[in-house]
Amino acid sequence: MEPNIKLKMTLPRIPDIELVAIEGLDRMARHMGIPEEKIGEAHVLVTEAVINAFEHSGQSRPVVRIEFTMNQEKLIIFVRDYGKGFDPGAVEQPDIDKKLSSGHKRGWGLKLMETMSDDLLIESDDKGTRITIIKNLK
Amino acid sequence: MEPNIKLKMTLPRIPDIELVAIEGLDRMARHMGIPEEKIGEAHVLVTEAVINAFEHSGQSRPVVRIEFTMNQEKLIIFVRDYGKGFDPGAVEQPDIDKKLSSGHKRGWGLKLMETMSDDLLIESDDKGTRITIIKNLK
Amino acid sequence: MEAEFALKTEVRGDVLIMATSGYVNNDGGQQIASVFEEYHAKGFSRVVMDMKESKVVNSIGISFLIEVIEKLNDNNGKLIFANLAPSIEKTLSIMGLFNYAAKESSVDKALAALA
Amino acid sequence: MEAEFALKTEVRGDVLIMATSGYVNNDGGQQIASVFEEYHAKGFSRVVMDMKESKVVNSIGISFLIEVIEKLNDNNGKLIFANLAPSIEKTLSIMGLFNYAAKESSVDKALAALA
Ligand SMILES: Nc1ncnc2c1ncn2[C@@H]1O[C@H](COP(=O)(O)OP(=O)(O)O)[C@@H](O)[C@H]1O
Ligand SMILES: Nc1ncnc2c1ncn2[C@@H]1O[C@H](COP(=O)(O)OP(=O)(O)O)[C@@H](O)[C@H]1O
Repeated sequence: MEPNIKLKMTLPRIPDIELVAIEGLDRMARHMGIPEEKIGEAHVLVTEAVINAFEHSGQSRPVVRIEFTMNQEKLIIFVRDYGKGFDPGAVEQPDIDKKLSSGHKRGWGLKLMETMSDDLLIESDDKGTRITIIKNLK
Repeated sequence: MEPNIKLKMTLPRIPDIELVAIEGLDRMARHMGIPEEKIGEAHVLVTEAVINAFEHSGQSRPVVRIEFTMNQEKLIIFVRDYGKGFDPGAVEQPDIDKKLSSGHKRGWGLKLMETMSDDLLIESDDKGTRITIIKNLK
Repeated sequence: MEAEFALKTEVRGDVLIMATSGYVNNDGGQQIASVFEEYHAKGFSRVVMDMKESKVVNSIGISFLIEVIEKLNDNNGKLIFANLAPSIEKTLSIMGLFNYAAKESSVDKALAALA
Repeated sequence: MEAEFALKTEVRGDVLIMATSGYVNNDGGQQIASVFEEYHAKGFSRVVMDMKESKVVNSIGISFLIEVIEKLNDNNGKLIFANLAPSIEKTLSIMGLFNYAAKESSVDKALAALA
């Protein structure tokens, strides 16, 4: 069996930098022959995790680390910021009916990550947040 | 003045992975408003350095580290492998007249890097090779 | 690699067709909302969102579509998505947008559904 | 992002036009050399390399063009590059390829130069 392949990046905060992580993921996935449908879902996981890490972390000169570990069966995405952290349990579940009449339309990232992943672990404290996402590829 | 921005990657050995580094460089350069012509030349520097690091390093499970540091004036590209190293002084200068009648058409990477960069430093020993490339962007 | 966001608009009868290309990010979502607003103010209330040339979206960009749906709901309007990539369709579905908007596999089918 | 390498060929009179798209890497260079070889064996000795759709090359890919030039030299053939991106032009220039091959800003101009 092909062993794990691994790609690590430390990203600067510039517009659309999450697309660089996606490009790396795409090359790995194509090399491993992963179905397009799984790759598309992994895009969502990466995009939402990286955007959150930059946007909510409250670092003055933010960097975000991302690591992909992939084999034929599984993709593990690890995203880390060095920001202020948060309590995932305290985040309200978004609901389209309420959003329609609310001024706050956002708040979908965590829900998308939870639904599209096979496992999601959030570790967060005042030193920052680490998100580990498992996505089955079969 | 806009401070330095920095992007780091640790790349796995898969086909065309150098294009992921180029994608990162492109996003940084576009954000900083770097002229297309300079970006194109930086592509060559990245491509040749990454290919060499994978191809000649002789590692059984090779990884290559690359770091970009960019401001309005300058790009610094740092590429590191953990391979067997080489003696840059012992590398023969390629010459098109000789290549035409030779069976060995390759051997252009270092010359391209030297010519397109503003400064190039190679440190190499039996623990691997580090190449530091400076490219002026003005 | 996904391209920069761009938006093209076309009017067919009383239907507004907005066709995205590239990454639907925050800016992209804002553009969609403000172009829609312009036409909505002129009375358009039937909209086709053609996303054929977009392969990547983010939830911030898509949240602007909730604004579009809200305004259409206020005057019996209708939004139909067309040409959705599977992962975008899944994103919109998780967000519950198909409770308030339809989807079709092509712009022609979307136009037929509105006719 | 640069696309995968692809090669299209076209024959105009006794001129072979090869048009690349995407990243000219090792595989790409090999494809160019072997398609050229096929036509060369049939007697083609005038070649236009249209590189309009390639923005990135590497030195391994390009080194296969030295092979093409060598074979053309052997029977008074001629190679003209067309539509080179500035950084590719610089790469070929550093390698000294323009001592043995010409360049033009379009395929039409290259064909005119061969006529
Ligand atoms: N990396 C993070 N650091 C700090 N807070 C976070 C992080 N990720 C998410 N959060 C918190 O969780 C909330 C919900 O995030 P999410 O569901 O992605 O929606 P949105 O980003 O649109 O608010 C955010 O508003 C933020 O308060
Ligand atoms: N990172 C490296 N590790 C070990 N050897 C290297 C490295 N980079 C270059 N070399 C040596 O220098 C030679 C010349 O490299 P280069 O000019 O790029 O041409 P090519 O890669 O086509 O041989 C290589 O053949 C190799 O022996």
